[in-house]
Amino acid sequence: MSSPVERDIVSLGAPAAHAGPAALPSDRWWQRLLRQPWACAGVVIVLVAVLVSLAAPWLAPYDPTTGVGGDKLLPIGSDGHLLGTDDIGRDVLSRLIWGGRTSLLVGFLPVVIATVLATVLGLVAGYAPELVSGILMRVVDILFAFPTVLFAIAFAALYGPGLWPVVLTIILAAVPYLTRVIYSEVKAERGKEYVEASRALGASGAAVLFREILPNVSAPIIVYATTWAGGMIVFAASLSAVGIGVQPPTADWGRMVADGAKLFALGAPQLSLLPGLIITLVATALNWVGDGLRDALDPYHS
Amino acid sequence: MTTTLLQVDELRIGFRGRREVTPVVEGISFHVDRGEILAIVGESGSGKSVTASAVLGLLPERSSTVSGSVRFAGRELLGLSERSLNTVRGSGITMVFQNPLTSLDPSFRIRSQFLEVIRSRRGVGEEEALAVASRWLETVGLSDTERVLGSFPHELSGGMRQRVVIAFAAVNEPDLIIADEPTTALDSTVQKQVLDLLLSLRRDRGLSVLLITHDFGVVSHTSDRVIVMRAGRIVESGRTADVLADPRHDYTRTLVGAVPTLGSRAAAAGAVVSGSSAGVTTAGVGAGVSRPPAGAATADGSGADEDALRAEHVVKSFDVGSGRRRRTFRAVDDVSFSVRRGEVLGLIGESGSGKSTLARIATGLVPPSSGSVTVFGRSAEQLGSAAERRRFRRDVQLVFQDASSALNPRRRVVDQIAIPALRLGVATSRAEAREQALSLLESVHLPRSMGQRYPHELSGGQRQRIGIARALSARPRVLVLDEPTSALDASTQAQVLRLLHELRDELSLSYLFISHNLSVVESFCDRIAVLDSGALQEVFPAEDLASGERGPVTRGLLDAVLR
Amino acid sequence: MIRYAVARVASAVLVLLGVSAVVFAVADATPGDPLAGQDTQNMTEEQLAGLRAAYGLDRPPVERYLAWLGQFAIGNWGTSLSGGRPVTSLVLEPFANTLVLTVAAVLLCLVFGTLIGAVAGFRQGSVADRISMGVVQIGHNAPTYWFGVVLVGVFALWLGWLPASGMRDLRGDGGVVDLLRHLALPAVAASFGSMLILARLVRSKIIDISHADYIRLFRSLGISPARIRARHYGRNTLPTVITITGLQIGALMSGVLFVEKVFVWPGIGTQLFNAIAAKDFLVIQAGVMLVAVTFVTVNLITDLTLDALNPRLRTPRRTA
Amino acid sequence: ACTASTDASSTASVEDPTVIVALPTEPTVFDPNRQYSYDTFRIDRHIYETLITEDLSTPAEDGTPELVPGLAESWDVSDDGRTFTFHLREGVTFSDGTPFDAEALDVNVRRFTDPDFEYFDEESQARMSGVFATLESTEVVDDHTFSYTFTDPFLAFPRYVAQGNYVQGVFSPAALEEYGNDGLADHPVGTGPYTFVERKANDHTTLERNDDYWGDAPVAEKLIFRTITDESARASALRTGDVDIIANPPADAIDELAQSGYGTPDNLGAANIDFYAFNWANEAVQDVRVRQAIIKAIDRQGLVDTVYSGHAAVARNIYPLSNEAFDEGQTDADFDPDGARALLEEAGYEDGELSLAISTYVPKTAEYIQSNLEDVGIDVEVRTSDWLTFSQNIADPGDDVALQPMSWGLLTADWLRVAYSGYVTRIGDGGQYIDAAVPEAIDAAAANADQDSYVQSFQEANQLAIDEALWVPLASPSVGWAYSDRVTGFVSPGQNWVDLTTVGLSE
Ligand SMILES: Nc1ncnc2c1ncn2[C@@H]1O[C@H](COP(=O)(O)OP(=O)(O)OP(=O)(O)O)[C@@H](O)[C@H]1O
Ligand SMILES: Nc1ncnc2c1ncn2[C@@H]1O[C@H](COP(=O)(O)OP(=O)(O)OP(=O)(O)O)[C@@H](O)[C@H]1O
Ligand SMILES: [Mg+2]
Ligand SMILES: [Mg+2]
Repeated sequence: MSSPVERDIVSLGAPAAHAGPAALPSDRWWQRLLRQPWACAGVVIVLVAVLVSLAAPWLAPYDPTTGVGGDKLLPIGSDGHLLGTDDIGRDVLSRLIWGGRTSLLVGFLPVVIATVLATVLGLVAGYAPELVSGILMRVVDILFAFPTVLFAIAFAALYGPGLWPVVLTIILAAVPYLTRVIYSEVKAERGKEYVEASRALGASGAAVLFREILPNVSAPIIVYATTWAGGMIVFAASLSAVGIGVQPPTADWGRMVADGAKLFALGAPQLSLLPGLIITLVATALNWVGDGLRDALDPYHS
Repeated sequence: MTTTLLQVDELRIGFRGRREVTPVVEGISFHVDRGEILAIVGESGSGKSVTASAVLGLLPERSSTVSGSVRFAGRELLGLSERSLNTVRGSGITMVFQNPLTSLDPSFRIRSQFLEVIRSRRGVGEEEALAVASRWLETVGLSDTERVLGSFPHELSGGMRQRVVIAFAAVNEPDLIIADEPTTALDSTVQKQVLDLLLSLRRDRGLSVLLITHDFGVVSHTSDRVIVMRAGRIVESGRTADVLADPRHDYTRTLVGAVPTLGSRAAAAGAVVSGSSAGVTTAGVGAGVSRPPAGAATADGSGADEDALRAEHVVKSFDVGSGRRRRTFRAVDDVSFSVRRGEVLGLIGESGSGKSTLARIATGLVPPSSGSVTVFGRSAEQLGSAAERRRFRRDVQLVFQDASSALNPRRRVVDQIAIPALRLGVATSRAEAREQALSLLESVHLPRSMGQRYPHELSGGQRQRIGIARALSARPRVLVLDEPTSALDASTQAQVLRLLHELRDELSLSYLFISHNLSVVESFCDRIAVLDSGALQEVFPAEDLASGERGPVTRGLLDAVLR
Repeated sequence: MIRYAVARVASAVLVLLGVSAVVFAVADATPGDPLAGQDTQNMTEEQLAGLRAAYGLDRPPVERYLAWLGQFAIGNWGTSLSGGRPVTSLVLEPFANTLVLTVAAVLLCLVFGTLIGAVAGFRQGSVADRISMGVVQIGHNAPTYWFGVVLVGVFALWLGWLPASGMRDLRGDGGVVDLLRHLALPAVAASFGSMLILARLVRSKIIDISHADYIRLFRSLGISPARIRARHYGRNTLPTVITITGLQIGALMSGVLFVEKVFVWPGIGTQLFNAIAAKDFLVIQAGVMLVAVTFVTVNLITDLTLDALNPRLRTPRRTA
Repeated sequence: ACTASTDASSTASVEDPTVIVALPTEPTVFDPNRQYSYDTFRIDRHIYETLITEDLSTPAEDGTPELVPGLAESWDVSDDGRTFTFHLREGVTFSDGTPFDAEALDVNVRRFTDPDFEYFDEESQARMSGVFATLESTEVVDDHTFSYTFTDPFLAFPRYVAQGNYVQGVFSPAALEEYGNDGLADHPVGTGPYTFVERKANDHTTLERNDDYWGDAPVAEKLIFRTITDESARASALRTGDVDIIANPPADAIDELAQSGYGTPDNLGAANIDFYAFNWANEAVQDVRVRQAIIKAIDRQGLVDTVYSGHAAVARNIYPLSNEAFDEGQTDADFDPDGARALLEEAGYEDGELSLAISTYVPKTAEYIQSNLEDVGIDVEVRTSDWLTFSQNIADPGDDVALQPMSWGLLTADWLRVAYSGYVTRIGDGGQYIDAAVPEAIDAAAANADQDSYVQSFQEANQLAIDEALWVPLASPSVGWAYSDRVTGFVSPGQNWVDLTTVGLSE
């Protein structure tokens, strides 16, 4: 009979050969994302929207900002105006094509910036000692209690109405929300043992937060942020409807809906329906991407 | 009338990868008769837990494939709907999962969870259910039932949680209990108590048990038959006595041969230590560090400055309960000890005696309520600069008892190991860190391909070894190991222990080694400390463990060891 | 816990002070004259100066702020700049009306958001999941104003089931049923904005929980799926639900402006908006303070509840 | 479209009905000396009465509403046009029982004129100065005779007295005493056909019939005025029967409403005119050729058809249709893009060289005009803001802004003077860039004490204003109303407000 040690040597090679799913080349998150049909559809829709917006000068058949008085309110399918014209005779198709530029910018940019800011704030506040986190969260509370519209009006008054006040407003409006979501997730997470383990392994506060906890709270962040983005296209439209946002005659989906809503029951529902549907579609697509991303980053999701 | 209760035929289990299904169980068949206890032993990662889960339809639906047949009391379980399965689960079959530490809902007190379990199968009032619960907790050796019932899971020690789960499984008197390593976190006394409980249930109620274990003591004490699994297949099966006495298959022989036995310290230690290190690479760990002066390891009288780890009058108390039931509980009570450079100090004691708490304090993760801990003269609480802190972290490492919880669920295995190494400055580049991590995986007997997995895709023993590899990657000078091999089969355990031994010899590492397995403690440690209800009972050289003059606690533990 | 609660309440007062100072500063910093919007074109400079003095607008901002603070604290909220009505009569009732709408919307959001999120989480990809999520997606992503117009078009104009606007039937005596009928559409419109957020986060949480070992344990013990959902999923998603609900009360309060506009709900949003644009400081301050008190209270309750719900925070943390 | 009156005879009418009216803006304050905004006056003219009033029972088509006695049974004007003596109606009491007489009127006047008066109110003084700035003295001649004397001839005064803002509705001195200067707004007490019941901010105001009213008893028991700012919400409220009458129905919806049987009387002659005022600080428009070019470039007919959906009359001078000085023959330049281009060239602007901005709160009109102007080579940027922000900046919108939309008007010929000082003098001090003859002519007309040539002298001044292209009149819109077919007795006069005392409901 041989000694245990020798037999161990024999057995050493064996498990390696067997040990289950072998040398899986690690697939990246975006590969996992694209493997999900809904997320894929979402990516495609968002991409198309972005590309069409970028290519607007070449794609749009008419100038989106000028119309001809005589041709107003043409129905869908009119000669020369595939999707008809609006109440001052501008080509709806052209306006839709151009309209994504501001809408997408306003939907994405501030949310991205706010997400980054809020993630840092929320992580720090959730993990820092009580005093620091208390102060941080109270500052967030102040932002919170502050009416968004007041920001909007103040920015518009200071910098003139336009896109930037809206972007700033959305950032300031979104930060407290996202921060609180992340904050409470972090608080729930920080007591877990892997966090303790990472500290044992020498992780500094920042490393614990960003390398260990962040990936584990990424799901709500992604979900929350992608949900916001869609809503913000709409919010920006609401702001511009009261004169703070995008300036006419710039085409903007949100504004088209707001302006068209008045004609909704008066025989021209398409004027608000078309841009409304597009906003909904893009926002929904974004939500799909969000859900997909969430799942792609979820190690349990195969 | 057939006496077969559970009949498993040609069971195949695979996990879906991106393109292909990877088989982990490749057509196994076995059966459990009424009133029979069948033990499954086998290599870590051989598919034991997965098989158990498959029987009750508890494998993740999306990522796994199951085929073959599982018949319980004549009824096919595979393919049953969740609702039909529910009539079997709980009253027909219950299960004790391998990882008891995360099995309880963290949001509810034990009382509430227990009542739920009891009342799901019996129409009893709260009062009565509570009485039943208390009785069962006592039966599994949890005498402070009031405190246990009023605790949240995280307030209980590993062994306490494991016993709670066992009580859950048994309380509704099922026909079959599938127990996956049910006693890994238990000291020998309690282990025996629990196993005897199973035996008595079998005797009185005709209970059948499918017992998955690594512990041959448990196997021989409890089971009627045993099957041995390796690499997804059954390599041997038969009556327990036959298999143990005369193992046929090579693997079984290896396994049985690797079991350390109590009272043979010199022999066992010798066998392990003298083995060649062929096939085991320590490259990722020991490179570039010179050997310490020979003999330092076991010398008893070295000076105090040679103390690697030193605890003085350490006390830790917790506030437990709520409202009027609130009280202070001393988990660690004025403990002082030291571990010398190159020494292995074993720490034993009953479940819940404060070992894990002490381990956390020793590694500076938790500040003691009073008293102090120093590592090479430095106290964890007085670390000034970041560099100093990193140095301290490098010096002392902890292998967590709850291997699963201590792994970041969103990080691949290789990075679990590589990133801390990089952070602590052990490796200088990402590639180097990864390479070291992969070779460490090999050192703990895991294939390099494991590196690509996420923690939840591993077996219990695999996770435990990741924890060890991770702690080693820091190249610590002091290593606190909290039940590091409880989920490992004997041969893998021997492998890991030998690795630790070699490292100690090469690098003069010091270990604080916590374990319930007295034979391992005896063979691996230089000295042994015994903890009882938070207080240190005695410290003695390992050779003296089996000698007559041990205190009552130690003797109790010794007496209960299953041979 | 008690000490923590007391400290939090104290800090809430500081937050309110902070809010009032920031609001005052921002309102003051924005260019424009409170009197410009009041058809004062025909007045001479002296007349305007007289009007300004009458409102105390000629004093330096800090002085005005402190004077306001002192008066506000003792319950004297002053007289509106745009025409001399007492501020209380301008803000208290609208605020109460907004609260009514907000509470209704939050309840809707809470019930349906959680339900839909749960369906989506438990039955990922099922027809019920896709349809309910789809509806909420549309409700959320459709511009509030447009959505409101459509709701009115369908339920008030076309079907004639519900009133199109206002808070009560001015001809009737306005019982609870009347209020509910008027609440229905605006509450639905308002709740959609937040429902999606709640639904999606609940979905995400439920998927997370479904991987947990304790779910597997209770399944293995034969606890019925319904019970596991109600109890274990329920309890463990609760923190998420509470966080989001707390947040969305805030979102709803500041977001109802547009809903108030379409449904002609006599709430604080409209009032604040007008006051802000008119630079009617006292109304802005009073309105914002009321809203801020609500937010701060909600946040406080949310935080305390979350802490109470987190077992690891109930006893001193291990990682003290 | 006038179906209501015919129906009234055939169907039984509701006894003591409650009539609900939706207005587009929230009333300011029911304090006759502090209020501004005509929506406020639309409500509280039923509470407070004026000495002279307008005959609102004639529809807009019949032209400028006549002045008729109100709280004064008659009035005399001195030959120098400076003193106005009112013979007050006897036996009138305020709804709180206080008698109305010259003393009561004196309290009203002293509140905004006499700094020594106990209830003198600075704010009232400032606001009322719009009309009373040149008031020299007043006199209680006897119990029921009261006179005002102005420093200069002021023949417009009687018309002003009948109108909304800056003009006294008469309140009860007892109420002032009881509630103070600030309290009056929430406790309005007058002599009118209705009394105040309650006001809910941003929601509604309720008035109740004054049973002791001296005149004909009003039909409706209660009048409720709701604020519905959103125009489509206003239309919906009418459709669902939430309200009976709405003011300013959305132009897009008028035809549709008319088809469904709602009364939608146009009142193109109401006191309003929509026009663009120049910002005289903008260099380009200081040149009369540029101003004329802009007028020529704008297709006003197209604008009325498109933006107003036809519910407006093209405006060719600053006087609204119902103004006493309105003369159809006075027109500014015709639509003539080529002419416009030529003028621009003459002024030194090649195609595309001129760029300017429009600051506005009504983007649609601005967008329309933007495209008109771009057609003649003017590069236009439109800046939209909300009304209040917009109005803050009217006086100084920034030098690049050349045009701002205005919407206002009065029925008195004096409107020209008001417009001149409000839109030429105050916005960038435009007087320096135009022929001095214009202001001279306006001042002369205002100082004209001769009743017979008074209006004509303003028309002459107006012609000079047209030649100088002082503004861009766009449209005389219908400040319309829409009401359900149950409403009886509703008349839409050539004025921005209506008399609701005759309005009732049929079953
Ligand atoms: N979710 C999963 N995805 C992929 N592979 C898995 C998954 N779960 C388990 N495995 C693999 O299946 C094999 C069998 O695992 P199982 O847990 O049954 O091992 P075991 O015999 O219980 O081992 P141990 O004694 O270490 O607990 C292991 O190689 C493991 O890595
Ligand atoms: N956070 C806590 N709050 C309250 N009590 C705690 C807490 N952590 C540990 N305890 C208690 O302290 C005692 C010691 O726990 P510890 O985990 O150190 O035991 P152990 O010796 O490691 O047991 P085992 O062998 O079962 O792992 C137990 O009774 C446990 O219930
Ligand atoms: Mg296992
Ligand atoms: Mg332990």
